[in-house]
Amino acid sequence: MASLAEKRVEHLEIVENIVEQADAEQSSAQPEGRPEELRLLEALLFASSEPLDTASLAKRMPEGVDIKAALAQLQADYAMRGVNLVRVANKWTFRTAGDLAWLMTRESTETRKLSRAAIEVLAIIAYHQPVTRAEIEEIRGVVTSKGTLDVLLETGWIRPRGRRKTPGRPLTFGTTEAFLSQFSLEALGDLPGLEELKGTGLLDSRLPSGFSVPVPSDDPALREDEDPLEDGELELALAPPVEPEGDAEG
Amino acid sequence: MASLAEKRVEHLEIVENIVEQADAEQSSAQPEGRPEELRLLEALLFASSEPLDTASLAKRMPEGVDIKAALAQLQADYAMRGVNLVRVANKWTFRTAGDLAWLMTRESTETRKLSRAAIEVLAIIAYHQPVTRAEIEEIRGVVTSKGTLDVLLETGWIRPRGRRKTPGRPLTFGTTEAFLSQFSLEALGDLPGLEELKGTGLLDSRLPSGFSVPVPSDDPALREDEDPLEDGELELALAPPVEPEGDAEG
Amino acid sequence: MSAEILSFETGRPAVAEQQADDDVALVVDVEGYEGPLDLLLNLARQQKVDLAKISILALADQYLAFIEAARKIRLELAADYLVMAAWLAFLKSRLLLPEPPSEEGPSAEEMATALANRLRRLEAIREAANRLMARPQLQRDIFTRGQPEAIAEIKHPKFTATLFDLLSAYAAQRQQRVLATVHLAKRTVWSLAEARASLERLVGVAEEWSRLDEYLTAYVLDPSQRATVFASSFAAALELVREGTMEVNQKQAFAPLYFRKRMPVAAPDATAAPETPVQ
Repeated sequence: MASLAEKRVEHLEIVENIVEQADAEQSSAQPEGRPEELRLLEALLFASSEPLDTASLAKRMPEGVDIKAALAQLQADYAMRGVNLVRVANKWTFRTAGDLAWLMTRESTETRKLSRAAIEVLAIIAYHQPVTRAEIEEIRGVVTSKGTLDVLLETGWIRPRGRRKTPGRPLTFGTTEAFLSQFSLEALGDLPGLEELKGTGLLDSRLPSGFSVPVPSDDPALREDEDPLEDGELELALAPPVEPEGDAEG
Repeated sequence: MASLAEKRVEHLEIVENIVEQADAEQSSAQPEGRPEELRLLEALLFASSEPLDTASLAKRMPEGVDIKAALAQLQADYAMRGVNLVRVANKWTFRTAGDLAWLMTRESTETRKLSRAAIEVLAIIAYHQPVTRAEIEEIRGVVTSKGTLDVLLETGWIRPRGRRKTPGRPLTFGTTEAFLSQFSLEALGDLPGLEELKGTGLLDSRLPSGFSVPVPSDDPALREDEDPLEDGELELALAPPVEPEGDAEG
Repeated sequence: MSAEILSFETGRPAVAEQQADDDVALVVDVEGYEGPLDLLLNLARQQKVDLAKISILALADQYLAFIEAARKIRLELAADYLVMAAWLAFLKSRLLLPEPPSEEGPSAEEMATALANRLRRLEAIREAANRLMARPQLQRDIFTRGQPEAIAEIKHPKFTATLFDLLSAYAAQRQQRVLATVHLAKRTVWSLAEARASLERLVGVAEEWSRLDEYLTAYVLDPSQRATVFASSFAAALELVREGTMEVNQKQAFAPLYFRKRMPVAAPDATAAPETPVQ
């Protein structure tokens, strides 16, 4: 694990890149003549606890504002600050800077630690989705206890997304937006080490089915070998109700 | 793996270094060399679920930071932004700028069906305009509730257009352009007359011979028996704003 | 899976430490990794070579030795572990013996490679899991706005009504009103009740046979009402006859209709208000 000092250096490097990019795009970014749209964006994003996508931002902003450029500028403005503008699950939100975690411990609510089994199952779902319980067990070489999946469902980070078109029609699992949000991932492609895993072919866990696609995807659109869940099945599988963000920590 | 306590110490050291540096450079507080304590304050205030007073900020911040000066600096930094640092009851918190309150509202339209009574009154106003409330009641044979007219005024499809030159000088009502556009009428004269209504079966063909349907006109010019509304009366007639909910139906 | 789960976090036959304890075999899986594949992976790590180059033969020996050690101290093993042991013993024998010429199914080499791949895959996913969990996490390392400001919702009602609604409401309203007015203002129909009340008054004075139509024409001023008056009166007359307060007489069809008061047997209550419902 990287030390905190290293992390901070990393953070600064990222920040410098962002700032350079933004400066290149908008050479005349003087603080006084700060465009009003930045104030508006700031206010909207700051006020909300939920990440907002560009479409809903555009809906609230005056006509004709280049939302993407304004977001890039705002991201640069805040890159050096204690609060950063980040993109998670393709939505924008302000969050405290990652290197200040030590300062924020008191804000931290009771965090439940996931068991190693749960972490492993979560990783398998994230990297191999859509994936069935049998496939998870094939990778781990052990039966997954019901409790492990329940705990993960309760976090709101995974969801049953369909049924595999194989005998027994087992549920397929995938990750949610809350998962991306929890781990500050813009998209599933940003999963750490995904490229290496793809390279080794180790992602191809699928039992021979003729449909194997060795790239994880949380695209809600079902794959060819997936059937939709029936009405009401989702509620059953997901109960109890999960808060969209917030208390879903590990 | 380092314990949390160790982490915290490590961090404090890093931070102290940074703070020392910042102190050394403090005289020249250019945006790049922004003192670390401002980042810390920013993050704390952003994430806190309630406004914080200087004492509790001081408790969380590294030793030796001049909290008041830092807060003043931060307040200045944010003064022009969409989010301001404000002091409420001696506690500090971020709030969206007061002039952006409009941004913090979401306007939505909700579709509502007009009550039967309202449609009847509307139809009578359309055919018999300019018409007073008493005349509407005469035609309908029932007292019209205030709420019904209020709802119709809220639709923007009717308007008070003058006052009848009779004792009590009652308001006369007529339809608006919005009425025409709602019902896809090019002109009010396109409303079907007696024969057409009979032809469509809406009117019984065996009605007594004296029965007539007026030829409607929404000519804004006042009739002989109408006085103009006085200045400001229009607003009065339209006020008070009608609560969207509830008893506004006749 | 059975309740007895072994901990193979170290992969060592940590059994030695357990020997001092009584025979009840239980090593709880503290860290949550479990199962024979996990044990194999931990044993493989002891070979300190790339998993791709691991000696499956050596690994099988290690595993079997571990199981043997566990059995010696009567450590209760979950069935999974024994199944794996049996499979590894089989694989080992296949690897040691020369391949039979026409073997169906995978060769021993292929089976060994498949096992090595499974181990690599498990190791890779664990590495990925570690990297995932090392990322700054929400509400643990990084935080969202603590006091989100609610967005106030202003609802604008949008009213709906169609031209059909409008016209049908208007037509129904006007029509209903017009018909109601007609009813109240001028009645063109002489109701049975009215006819009966009139007849009863007439019968009171008509002790002799009298022509019904004489009275009626005298009574009714508006000739347009003749028909309805006559019809209602006739119906009312029949009713009074049935009740026994009146007699009627007619010589032949279309001849004048005569009536008179019926001589009372008992005292009929001729003044009773008509109760018959109208029409």
